Amino acid sequence: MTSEAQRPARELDGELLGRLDRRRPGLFVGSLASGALVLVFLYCWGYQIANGIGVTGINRPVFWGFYIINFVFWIGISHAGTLISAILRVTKAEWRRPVTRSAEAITLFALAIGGLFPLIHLGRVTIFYYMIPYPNSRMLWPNFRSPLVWDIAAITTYIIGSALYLFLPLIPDAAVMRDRAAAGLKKRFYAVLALGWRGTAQQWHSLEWGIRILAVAIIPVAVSVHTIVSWDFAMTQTPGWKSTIFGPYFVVGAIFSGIAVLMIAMALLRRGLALERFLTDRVFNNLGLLFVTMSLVWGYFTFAEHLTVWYSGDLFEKNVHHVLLHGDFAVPFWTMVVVNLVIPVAVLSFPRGRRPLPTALVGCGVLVGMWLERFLIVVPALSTPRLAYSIGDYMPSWVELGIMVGAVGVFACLYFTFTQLLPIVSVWEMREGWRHAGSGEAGGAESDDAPTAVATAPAPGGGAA
Amino acid sequence: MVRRRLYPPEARPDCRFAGPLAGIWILALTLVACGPTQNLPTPEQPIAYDHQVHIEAGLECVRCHRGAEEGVHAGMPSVQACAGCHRREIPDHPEVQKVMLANENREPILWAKVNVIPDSAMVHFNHRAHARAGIECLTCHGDVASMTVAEPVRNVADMGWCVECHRENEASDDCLACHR
Amino acid sequence: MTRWGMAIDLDRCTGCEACVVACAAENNIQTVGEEQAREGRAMHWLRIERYYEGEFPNVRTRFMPVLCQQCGAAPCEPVCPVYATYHNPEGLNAMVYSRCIGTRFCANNCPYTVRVFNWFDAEFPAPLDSQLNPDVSVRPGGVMEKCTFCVQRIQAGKDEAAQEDREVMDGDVKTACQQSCPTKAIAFGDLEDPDSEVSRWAESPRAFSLLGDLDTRPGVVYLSGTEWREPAE
Amino acid sequence: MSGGDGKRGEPRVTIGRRDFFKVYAAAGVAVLEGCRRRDQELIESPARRSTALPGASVWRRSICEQCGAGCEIEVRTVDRLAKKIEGLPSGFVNAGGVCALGHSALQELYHPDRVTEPMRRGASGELEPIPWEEALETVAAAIAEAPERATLVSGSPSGPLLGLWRRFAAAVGASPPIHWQPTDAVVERAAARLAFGESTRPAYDLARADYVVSVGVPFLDRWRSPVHFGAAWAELTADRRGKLVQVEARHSLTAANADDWLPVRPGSEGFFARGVAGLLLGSGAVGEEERAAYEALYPEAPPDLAATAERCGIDAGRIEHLAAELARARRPLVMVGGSALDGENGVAASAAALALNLLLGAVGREGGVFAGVDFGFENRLAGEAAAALPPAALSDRLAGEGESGVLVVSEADPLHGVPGLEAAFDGAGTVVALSAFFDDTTSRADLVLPVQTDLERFQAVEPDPVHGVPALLIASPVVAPRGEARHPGDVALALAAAAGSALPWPGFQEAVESALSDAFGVTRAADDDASDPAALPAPLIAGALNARQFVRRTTDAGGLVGTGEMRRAPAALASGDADEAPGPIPDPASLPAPSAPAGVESFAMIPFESPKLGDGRGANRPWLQELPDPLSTVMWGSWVEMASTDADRLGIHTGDIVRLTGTAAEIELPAIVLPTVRPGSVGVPVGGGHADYGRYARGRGVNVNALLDPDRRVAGAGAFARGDVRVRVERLRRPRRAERPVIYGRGLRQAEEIPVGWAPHDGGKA
Repeated sequence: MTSEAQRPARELDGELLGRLDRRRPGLFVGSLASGALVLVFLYCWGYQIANGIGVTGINRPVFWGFYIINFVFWIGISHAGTLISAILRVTKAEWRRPVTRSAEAITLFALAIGGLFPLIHLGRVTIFYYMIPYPNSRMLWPNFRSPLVWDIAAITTYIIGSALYLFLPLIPDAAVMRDRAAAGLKKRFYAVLALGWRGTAQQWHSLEWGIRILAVAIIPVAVSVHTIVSWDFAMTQTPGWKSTIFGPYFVVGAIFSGIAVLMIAMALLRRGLALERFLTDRVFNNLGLLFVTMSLVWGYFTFAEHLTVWYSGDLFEKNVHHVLLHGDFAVPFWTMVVVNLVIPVAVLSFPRGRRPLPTALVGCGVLVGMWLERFLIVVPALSTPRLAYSIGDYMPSWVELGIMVGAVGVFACLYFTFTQLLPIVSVWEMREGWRHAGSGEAGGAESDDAPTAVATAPAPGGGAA
Repeated sequence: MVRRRLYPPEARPDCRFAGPLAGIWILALTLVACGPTQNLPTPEQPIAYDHQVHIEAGLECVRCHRGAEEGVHAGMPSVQACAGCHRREIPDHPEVQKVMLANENREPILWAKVNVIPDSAMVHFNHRAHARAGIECLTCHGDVASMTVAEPVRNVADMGWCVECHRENEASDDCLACHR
Repeated sequence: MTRWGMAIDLDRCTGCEACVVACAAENNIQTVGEEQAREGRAMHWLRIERYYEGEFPNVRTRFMPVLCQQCGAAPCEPVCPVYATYHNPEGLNAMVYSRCIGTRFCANNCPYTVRVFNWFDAEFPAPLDSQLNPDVSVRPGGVMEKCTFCVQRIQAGKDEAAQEDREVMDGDVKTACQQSCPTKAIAFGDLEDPDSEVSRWAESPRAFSLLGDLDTRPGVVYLSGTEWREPAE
Repeated sequence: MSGGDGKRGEPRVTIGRRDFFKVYAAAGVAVLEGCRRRDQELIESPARRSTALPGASVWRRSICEQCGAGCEIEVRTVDRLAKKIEGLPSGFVNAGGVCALGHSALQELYHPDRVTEPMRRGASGELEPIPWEEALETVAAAIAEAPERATLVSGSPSGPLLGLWRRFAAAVGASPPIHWQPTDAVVERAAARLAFGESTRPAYDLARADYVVSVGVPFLDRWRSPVHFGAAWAELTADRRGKLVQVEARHSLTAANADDWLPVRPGSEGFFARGVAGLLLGSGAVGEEERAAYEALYPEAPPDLAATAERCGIDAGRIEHLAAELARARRPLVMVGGSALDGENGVAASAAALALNLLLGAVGREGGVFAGVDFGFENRLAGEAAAALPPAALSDRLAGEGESGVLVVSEADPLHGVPGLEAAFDGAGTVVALSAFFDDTTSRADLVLPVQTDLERFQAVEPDPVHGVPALLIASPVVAPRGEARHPGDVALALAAAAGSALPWPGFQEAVESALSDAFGVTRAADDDASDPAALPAPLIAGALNARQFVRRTTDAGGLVGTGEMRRAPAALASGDADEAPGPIPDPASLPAPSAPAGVESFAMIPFESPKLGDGRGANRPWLQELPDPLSTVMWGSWVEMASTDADRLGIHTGDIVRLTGTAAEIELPAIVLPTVRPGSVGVPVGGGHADYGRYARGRGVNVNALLDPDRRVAGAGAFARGDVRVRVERLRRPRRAERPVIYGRGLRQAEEIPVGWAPHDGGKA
């Protein structure tokens, strides 16, 4: 350990980057597979645009289907990164170091895809821009009272925020890559990203301030985003939707699914990049505890929601409630309860259950469960309108399924590309971490050892000069 | 001071892309400026009809476009009507010949619309309502009297223009007034 | 100011559905065909809901024509992101096809499920298209639509009145459904005008609003001598 | 309309052009805006002058000939195209109303699969277009070859047209034409002859009665005029003034709207009527002469209550109650028609029901039953020619010396109505079809002559006298005919000419005009005796000058209509002379019960006309196909209605495919389980399952008529018996996705729920 603490920074960088560069067959296969799925995605969407939205399974009265479900689902996923890593940064959790970058990447890409679904969902996507407030020859604004317009605002903000939040900590690493890359297009690319980073004290100073400000600022944004998404439903008068609990309920659900993704990502990173020293069992243990807590909170909200409905005795609410609990949707409903509440509690309550593999598996289950939750929010409420005459049902078409699966591919594709181009683990933060580990101080005030970092890491640029 | 600390002299951010970006931006803005109202095409007509000549001959617009004041559509004169006059007036003129021929074969003449509101706009324009309000033909159609072949002078599909005019004249600016 | 409204006397309605066809004929409503209809995508702007009470042989049958209620406080309006549906000065719950981008949010938020959606472009194989009403746009795919209270007739009525330089009178505007009803179970007119037929019907002790407790303040009034009970559990 | 009012969200939030450059956010988007597509549209200079302004609506009077009711309509035309049909507020039958079928005449007119040119079946067996002259020559030759073996069928509801065909038949020496009309129309006349001694369809003054017992009459579904009777029903039940009791095996739309529904066993309607008569006679509420008049018809004693209840399968108490209310009512009325008449004992059954009116003194009384006086114009065109034959005569003739005889079918589809005739058709020689569509018969024909639809033709219609007021309606064409389609009347005259026995008129219109002028002559001569049935009722023609002016005036005025005062009781009863008075009527009870297929549990099948498709004529219109049936809410296709109890026993759920096996054939169709079906019976709509009839009807649904045996007749009225069919019902399978019934009200499992919130109406003020 101590020996490592003395090794020059560049070696550490080299070692880590080396691990990142190592071409893994799995990665290659993954890229191929995801690429194929991207094609599926594009084909299905193109087919839908060419033939009309009718190629989906939605109908009257179920006007919203898989697209909206996936929209909510992906936005939920996006909370894996920015929000959590922000919390971790603010709380200066040491083990965040290897995780943050990938988490933030997940956020950005999940958001991009989530934000795409409402467009896919449109009947006339060719004029989607009517929703954007811009001066036009029709002299019309969009309707700012519509939750959908709020969505646009919120998600755009969140995307920009997350992009910055991903980008800032990336600058020093981009610089490192720039310096390692041979002259040419690649170097120029990294050069642009690095924004002329030289690693001076001032730069470190402002970088960290930037990160810190963003970290604090992004948390309310993240919370607001999913609240507003929930308002797409809660602001209506549709039985099963209009509910004051939806805001917090959605945020909790989002964080819940976010952690699930994080769990999986961490388990993979730990194996893939042999980061046992950072992602220790203790980390998993803590995160597992957080996970099971969220599971319980989610369970509490679910219970509260259905109890109030059942207790109210409101006729139409109870119709929806009925099809959920013992009607056509009983199976998915109880499945959701099992994978979201029963299993996590059962597994994560025991220390042995909070080890990487089980937590990751539970995470997968929770992802399914949370998808089901969104399904159970959207479809039953719509298929049970007030006038019993119009009761309907819903079966997705192959186009919807294709786009849903394809979206996963698009995500994977983006993610793989990212890992190919840039270090998926924040090199400089790792280096910092090593230093802390070496000097035995667990996560001391970073403003103090930023200079040290700079001192012991002579700007490579200088070496080149 | 702050600036210097952020960007020490040896470290300048690359601004190589600023130029092109600015260029695209300006281009975009100019395009916006000359939005949809510019360069309206003058369509090919099957017969080289000359408005100016007919007006100078003392014909009123409504003589041929009967619906312009009373009807919803201005409409086009029947081939029969054209032939009616031209049996006396320059019947041998090559263009007139086309009309006479169409009249003999009892087939309609298909003109190309000059002032087009695309179907996609789903606008139901009502001529007589505007005539009632005392809107001159030339407000929308330009001074056809001085045109040989009728050509568009305004983009009648420019909603903003309609709305402004409606506002100035305190006509209804309810969407349903036109869109149905 | 005008507030267009309709009154429907359920005691006179036989459920013959002449109004439904009249509506389709007047408003260029596309017929979607067997497959689409099976998907639940039939596009009637006006439907006759049929309900049974009791068991054989003492079954009571109820018919209720349900169309856009032209709510005074319409849930569909605030949720549209582009103002494709909004409340017009004459109390109509307007639907602007050319503005609609097809989020279908309005339809979700309609308690009466009366909004229908063009899942595909309309097809009128020639020469069926000769019948299309020139005063009504043929809606493209991806656009929401619903009963308009025959707004084209309202506009025509106002245009006619203006041409004759007079006010629109009660009875000038008749909706297609009202016109064709064999039993004259539908009245249409200005609810603000106390003397109009529809206002007089609306004063009836039999008058009620569909799902009235939602306070959507419908512009459609139903008249029924017998109470429509809340659904059994 | 000022900016602030965002309350109900008028899009007032707008921006002026000035701000245009201030904001640059959406430059790229606005560029899209810039290159908006400009479609190159065309505008036409019409070839001919027209008085109407371009795009202006022109309303034209016309008559709806979709059924025989004679609704007067106005057709909105724009630039010479028909756009919309609306009822004429002054229409004497419809008073402004139009039914679903009537509206859809437009889709018949503009149907993409119309026949627009004459066609002949070539060597290839395919129909190939030929010129009119050739077609006419061929037909004329075929007829002239063996006129006595030629068979004519006319399905047109228009009296004058039928008259012309009769004249034509006489002229060419063929046997009288067969009038292809609904079974109950034929049976009603026969029954009226038995009960009232005059074979006119009874006319009912529903609106002014106060207690109406309708024995099987589906007058709100279709029947004679749903529009007229709908309005009358509304008047009857307005403010709970009168009461309607529906005595019908099936829960029809009429039963659904009735105040009381007595689901008697199918085929027992006549017995029911006798039973009620018994109760009335026993109640002592019946006057002496009524009693006498009735017993002249039914010497033997009516069945007692128990027997009636047993045979009709309903609670005796309800029958008693009904009789009591009848006796108490001030203006009771008994109507009969529809399914009650379709059985083999139909005539006897409906006679028994009609006779009840004698007992109640409802004949010729306001709010009672009248003789359906018709205008007698059919006979004016027919001249001396013999009367038309009833439908059943068709199968007799075909079965008889059918070989090589030419068969001319005008505006009728016998093969859809009675598929059993298929074989007989093969026996017949050349089959000539005058039709606007390739319906089942036409597609089987060797020669097809395209005819004009209602709106394209000169119309002269003697409407079904639904309220006993004589009328002749005349209208000129609304739009130009499509393709080479011709008026069937003109075709008849052209055929006659081609066959060398020309009739005195060049065309149908001329025929009508000259016949009218004769009519005036006649009535001027014999103004005094109005009893002459052939004579025009004098008041109708007061002030008419000459035929041409008359036609011009009436075509503008929509026709020529009598007044309510012209209603009259059946002549025989009015004159009251004994020898005119009808003799004893066979008691419905004495007729044999319907036969059942051996050895299986069998159901009584009730074929009914659904309000939308009628007898099948409506099946080719997308509007009607996509119209949900008011009760089962099924669109696009046929179904079989089953009682919940039966369905449970047979394990059948709504949507399951079931097989109905009759004596003649079997059909498969989806089941709809309803709480309103009489256990032991099933209802199936007619009008589906066309072999052809345009893209919207072809192979859509099932033709239930296939189960009917062409040899079964309604006794005493040459009509095919449709009722009293016994079938076996068995469940086949859960439906595949593609064969699931298209049910509109998909919440029907919650059918009993009526989720309607109550709230005092606030006048919808926003």
